[in-house]
Amino acid sequence: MNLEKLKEIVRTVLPSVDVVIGYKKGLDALHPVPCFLTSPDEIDALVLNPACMHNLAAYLPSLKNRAAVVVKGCDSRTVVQLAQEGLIKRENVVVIGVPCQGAVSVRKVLSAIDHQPVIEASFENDTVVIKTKKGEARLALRDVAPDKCLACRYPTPVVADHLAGEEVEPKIDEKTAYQEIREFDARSLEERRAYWMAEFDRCIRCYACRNACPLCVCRESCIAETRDPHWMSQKATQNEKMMFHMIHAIHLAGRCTECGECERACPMGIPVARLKKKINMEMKELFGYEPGISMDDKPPMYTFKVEEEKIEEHKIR
Amino acid sequence: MIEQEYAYYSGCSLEGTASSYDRSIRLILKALGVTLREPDDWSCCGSTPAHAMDHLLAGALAARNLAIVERMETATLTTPCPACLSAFKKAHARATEDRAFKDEVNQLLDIPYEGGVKAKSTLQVIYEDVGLEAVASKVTTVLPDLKAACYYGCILSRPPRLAAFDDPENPISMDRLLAACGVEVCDFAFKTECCGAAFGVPKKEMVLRLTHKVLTMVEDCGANCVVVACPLCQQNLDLRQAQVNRAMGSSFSIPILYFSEVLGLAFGYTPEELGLDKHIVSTDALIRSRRSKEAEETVSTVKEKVKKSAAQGTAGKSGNAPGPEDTASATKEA
Amino acid sequence: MRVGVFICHCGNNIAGTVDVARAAEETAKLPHVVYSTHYMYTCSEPGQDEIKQAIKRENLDRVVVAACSPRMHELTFRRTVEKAGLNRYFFEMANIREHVSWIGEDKDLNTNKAIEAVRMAVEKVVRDKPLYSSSFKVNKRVLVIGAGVAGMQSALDCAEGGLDVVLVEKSPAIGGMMARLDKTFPTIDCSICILGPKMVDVAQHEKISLHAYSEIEEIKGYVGNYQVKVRKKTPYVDWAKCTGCGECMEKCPTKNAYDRFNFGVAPTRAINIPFPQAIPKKATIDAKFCRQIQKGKCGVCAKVCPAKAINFELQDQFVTEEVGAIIVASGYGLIDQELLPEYGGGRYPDVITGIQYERLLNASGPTSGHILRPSDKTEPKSIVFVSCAGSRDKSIGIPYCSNFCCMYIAKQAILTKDHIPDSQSFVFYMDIRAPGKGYDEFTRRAQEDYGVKYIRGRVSRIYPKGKKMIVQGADTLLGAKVEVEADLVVLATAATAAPGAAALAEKLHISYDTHGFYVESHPKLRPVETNTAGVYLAGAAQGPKDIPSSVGQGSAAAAKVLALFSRDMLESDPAIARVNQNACVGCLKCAKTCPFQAIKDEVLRGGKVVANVIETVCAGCGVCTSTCPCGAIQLQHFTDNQLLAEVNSLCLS
Amino acid sequence: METIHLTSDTLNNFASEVSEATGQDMVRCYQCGNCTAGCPYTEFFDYPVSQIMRMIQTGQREKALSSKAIWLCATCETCSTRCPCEIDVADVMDGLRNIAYREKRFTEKDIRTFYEAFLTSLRNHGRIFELEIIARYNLKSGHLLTDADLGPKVMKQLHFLPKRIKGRENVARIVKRFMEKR
Amino acid sequence: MSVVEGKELRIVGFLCNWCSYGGADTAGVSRFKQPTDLRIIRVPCSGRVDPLFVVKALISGADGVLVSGCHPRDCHYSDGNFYARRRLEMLKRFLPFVGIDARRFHYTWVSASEGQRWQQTVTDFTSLIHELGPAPLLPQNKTLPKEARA
Repeated sequence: MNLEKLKEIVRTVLPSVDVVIGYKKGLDALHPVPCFLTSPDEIDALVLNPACMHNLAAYLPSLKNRAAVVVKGCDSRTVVQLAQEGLIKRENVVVIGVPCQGAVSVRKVLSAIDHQPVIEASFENDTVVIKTKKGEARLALRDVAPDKCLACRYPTPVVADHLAGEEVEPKIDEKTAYQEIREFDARSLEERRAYWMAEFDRCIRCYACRNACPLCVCRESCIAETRDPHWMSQKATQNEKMMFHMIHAIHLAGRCTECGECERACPMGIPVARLKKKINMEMKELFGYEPGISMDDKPPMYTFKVEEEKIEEHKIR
Repeated sequence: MIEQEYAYYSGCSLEGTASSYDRSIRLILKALGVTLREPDDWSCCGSTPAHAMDHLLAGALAARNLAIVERMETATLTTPCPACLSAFKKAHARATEDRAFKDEVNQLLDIPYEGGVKAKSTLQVIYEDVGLEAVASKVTTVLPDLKAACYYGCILSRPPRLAAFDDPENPISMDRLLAACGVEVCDFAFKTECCGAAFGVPKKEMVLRLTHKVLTMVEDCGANCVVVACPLCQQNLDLRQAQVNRAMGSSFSIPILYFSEVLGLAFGYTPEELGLDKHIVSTDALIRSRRSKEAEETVSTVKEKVKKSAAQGTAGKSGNAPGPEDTASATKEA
Repeated sequence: MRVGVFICHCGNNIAGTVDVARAAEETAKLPHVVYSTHYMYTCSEPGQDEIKQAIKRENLDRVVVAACSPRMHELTFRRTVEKAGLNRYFFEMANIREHVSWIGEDKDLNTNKAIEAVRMAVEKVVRDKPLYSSSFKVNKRVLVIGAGVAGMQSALDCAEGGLDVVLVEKSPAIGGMMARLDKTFPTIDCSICILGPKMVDVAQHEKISLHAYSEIEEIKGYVGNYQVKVRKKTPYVDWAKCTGCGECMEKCPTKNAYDRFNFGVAPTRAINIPFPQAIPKKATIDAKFCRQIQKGKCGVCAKVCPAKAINFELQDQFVTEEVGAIIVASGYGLIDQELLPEYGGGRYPDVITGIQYERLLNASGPTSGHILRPSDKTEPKSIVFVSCAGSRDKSIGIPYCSNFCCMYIAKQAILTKDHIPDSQSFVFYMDIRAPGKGYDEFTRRAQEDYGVKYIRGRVSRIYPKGKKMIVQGADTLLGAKVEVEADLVVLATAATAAPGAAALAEKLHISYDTHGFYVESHPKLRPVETNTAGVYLAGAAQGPKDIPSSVGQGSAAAAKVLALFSRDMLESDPAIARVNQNACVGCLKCAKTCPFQAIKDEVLRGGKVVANVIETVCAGCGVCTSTCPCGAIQLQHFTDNQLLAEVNSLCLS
Repeated sequence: METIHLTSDTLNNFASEVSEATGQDMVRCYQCGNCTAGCPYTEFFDYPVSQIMRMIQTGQREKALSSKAIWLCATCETCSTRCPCEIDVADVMDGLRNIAYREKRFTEKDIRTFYEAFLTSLRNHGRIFELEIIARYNLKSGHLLTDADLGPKVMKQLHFLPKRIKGRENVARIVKRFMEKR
Repeated sequence: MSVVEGKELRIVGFLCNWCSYGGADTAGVSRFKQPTDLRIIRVPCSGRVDPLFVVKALISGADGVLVSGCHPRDCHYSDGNFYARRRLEMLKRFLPFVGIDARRFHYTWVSASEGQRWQQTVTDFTSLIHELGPAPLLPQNKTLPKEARA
């Protein structure tokens, strides 16, 4: 991540677009917020640091005109996926990629400093420095990185018209990327069931996960809320909570780019991203498909092969 | 592809009447670069009498050997004897398809059989794993006088479900192997007709009639020898040929060779090395005019020559018709 | 809402194992249900009247009939409710016969199951929307695939009925199998003599356009409006110029080409006209055997052709035909002798198939009607016919009976005696199947008047001995093994689906059974229809058939098409996908997955992009509905809400 | 000839007993006679194979188990190979023989004697020893001269001393355990 | 009234109209006896079966769900079952992740002529579901957790 390089790039692209989507300072250095800049004198407000978590690509589908967007490796997959599904036009988007060493999870930081109010936060190459009344805490990025970063295989954006920084080599391979899923699969059916029942039970149906999801394009038409079709009631029962999460997961089958926004947005800290990751693992296994990697892929649920190499007829026993 | 090593189960007959089968097999496989490892302390497979008496007993007797082989870490078991082969295949199939049967069998055994042994006839190994080219490349000698009827016997390729080798009605593996050695092969209709060997002792009258039928067909198809892959067939057709003649008033004098012996001759081994002297109906006349093929001569040209000599027809035939002394010797012994 | 429920006894078919009275009683208590009754035969006229009256009397606005399968009577009852003034889609059927009374033995469980079936139907029916079918124009041209006797019959009947017919035949000449036969049972009249005139009619009828030596490449569209792409295979001869003089055939130096028409009884030339009466009488080059095409040197035919018709550069050509209906008469095939190794598997020249023997008997065949055995061209004196050569043989995957073998064997045996008076024929059979008119008498004549020896038993093995073929069989009536020394053996090889039958079915979207024969819409009541509207079946493509039944089906299929075309407009099925433009987010995943490209994007005023369904093209599969994430596109009559209601009625209660 | 009374018992019991023993489905047989036609032994049988199959279908237990045919069948597999109904007929014959064995119905004494001689040799040495078998057979069967005419050269072939294997007790144990089981 | 207590379990089937529903009819016409548990929902094509219907049924208390369509290549709508195959396979692999026994959901292909195959399918699947027993119920109408109310 290189802020100066970024500003430089933004300066050059700004004239050719209606808006540039980037990050600016929020209430503190730990909470940068998205900003939409349209004139050069806003450029200096730009920030870029491991706390820049938002997936800015999420704004693209709702934008009519030409925009430039700042994306980390994970976010860049969203751009590709959206374009793949025709939800945005690639040519309408200028992609400014920022290679990423891994972000910070505010939740992890706060628990590390047991929820002291943050006075000041700064970033040195691989540590976060937090000032609180109690004094200064130095946290290794690795320890406060969100789970998705620990399993990140695309630290460098997969598409970028401009790159703000040096390419970053992925630290892990495909196998380890899905390690946690495999481990979870290894548990007994009862354990898995108990786990999710407990998690879903905490769901308050606030839909934050859905709203944060850059690929949930239904917005007000989401079948979790419509009456026609009437898939579920608004009751906060276990049934309906589970049903909602199944809908979200299955609608993202072969589409989720694992940006982790759903999980970050969840006020109850439910690991909802795992559901999608499991399906992604199967998609890779079944169709060798990974969402948001190549512009000319076809999402596997919207196509087929007459002979499916990996799908065998199931026996009842 | 060729598997370097096999567990080799010769079977009881190859220690007795069929010793030349055993000898020739070992020689040619050595020449073809295949290692045979004899399972330690193998026992009789049980053969017909066992399964006639009881499937469980048959299963156990065969499985004892399979269990031994299983512990040899050689993927495949090969045996020259179709009777042993089918005993093994039957036992293996039953044990793998029917859990209860497997348990019952293992209750009879000292070392249990887990069900991991693949069995192939040695003919199949040579035909499929080693291959025709490899065989052809080893040929050093031409056998212009042979007009072979390939006799596969009843259970080498049947029932197809179990044997899973060659064609159940018109097998061709031996025909092809011999052709690869430049030997002329006749179209023989009784390739898989049963000769009754299993009843050689208790039901002589029956067996002699069946054997006579087979030998008659051999002459009808213009062959001057029978090439077999089964010790019981050989025993029956060779040892009992004189008995057949006596019982049916015929005067056959048809040498009965093992395919491995023919390959051995083509590879340049002497009749003595191969144990041809053990045959009852003499093979001398057949192989008298065999000659080593000149270095530059390729197998294909050999085939052409053979064809030509065939075209000359009767001349060639009368040339190697059994001389009177052969018949005499055969009958004298009888 | 006021739902009426009508539970049918179907005589004892339902009432036997379902307590219909209790069912009526229980279902009366269901929400929305204001009237519930049971009736002996609801589909009968009085049964339907009962429904109509009840609709008036109880002023019902929805109707549920619990009876047989909707595949059987849905249409019947839709008409009924329509006559009573309701929208025909305000009706649902609960299948309590095929899916309940006929498969379950426990009356309590059946009754409960029936009640739940009704409950589901009620939940669905109250969510039914009124649907109105729009009508569309019919293209009154018909495509007939296959110009065998069945296909020709269809083509002629349709043409006589005033329709334009497109007739597509795979091989260079029309006539199919029947053109190869010598005589026909049980009348022994000459096959080509009765077929020839039909062939000429087909060729000359101004309403029939024939594509010989052509195959179906692709089929698009729907009933009333099909677009069919036809591949005209290149004969390497310009048929416009070819006069069929046969000069080329005379001079062609390749004398060992395989003769498809004669099933290889004798070789033919690389360029040939299949048979004297061939229609069209044009020459075709078999590229596999042509020296010019294979080795690039020869071209004799081109030199000798007086019409200069030979053109080695000629490529396949494609034409697209627009038709409103399709009759499939693609015929049958025969198994290869290779499947019968115990009979020599084709290695013995004097073991031949029934159809090959027809060619030996046939005056225009390679032996000009003299029975000469292939090996040495001598007249056989002892001939053995083997029936069920591959038929009724599970071990090679053909468990069925080939239908016509018993009869043609009897015929061939009789003809053999006529050709060679001092010959003796034997027939090995398992059962003599002669159910047709005059058929059994015919097989008796073979035995009584022509001395054909019938032996009840299967043949196990055939092998050569000297000049003879030894047929090793059994006489099970005798309980003995029998052997016959034959000069010639004729195998009644099993009939199979025509080669490529499955591929064609997939182009037509019609079903085929495990053996590749096409599946009719109802085995008894809709024998020539398929489940695809506008596609009909004729002849042996549906299953082995003899000539009379094939011709019968040919006419039947034609009648169906004529009936279909008797109207200028067809009613479209309104149960198709409909888009809720407010909910649609314009991702167009539906358009990507629609098997019929029936969905296009539409830009609304204000620039919003939404999906738009082309009514006539939509076939109503509903893939779009299960694809759409926001449920904005709904398959009418099978909407999410309707299926959810059914699920809920089963699971939530 | 006696009248056979067909009852569901006679019709089913024996068939299911044989199915039990062999895993073959008797109902499949439609009596085409292919097995009889192909069998090299039909000429020596008292009943052709297809009729044995019919006996099973119609519950003629006595007749089937006391037939010579089940003993004369050499399991050459011709019938099994060609059966259009995919019945392993040879296995059925084997099954009948097994039942007959258990019930000590030996219609073909000599064959039984030969089998026993074979098994004895097997039990004694772990492998078989052709000459011994012939010797034993001749003694037991009383056909003292069987194969005496084979001549010296053959006799030489029929091989000197039996090869006794180390594990022969262990083979004997198999046979012993089996005898206890049955 | 719902499942006959103790005797039946709740099995929901989604059958395509052209093949499997016809196959079930064929089985009926041939009087092939079957267990009575199965309730059949008729859909035009297996491609119409949104995986979420299966989920909905399983969450709402179905003990087993069976989806059956035309054999691949034999779809009345040419491609419907190809989509179904992918989506249902995805679902079958996903279900156990959230603790639902994948054996409770089976999808297969049965043509209109395969009455016997249909009987076999229903019989086997029903007996399997009876072996697995009633599906574990979800805790109903849970009150919201504290922190949510706060």
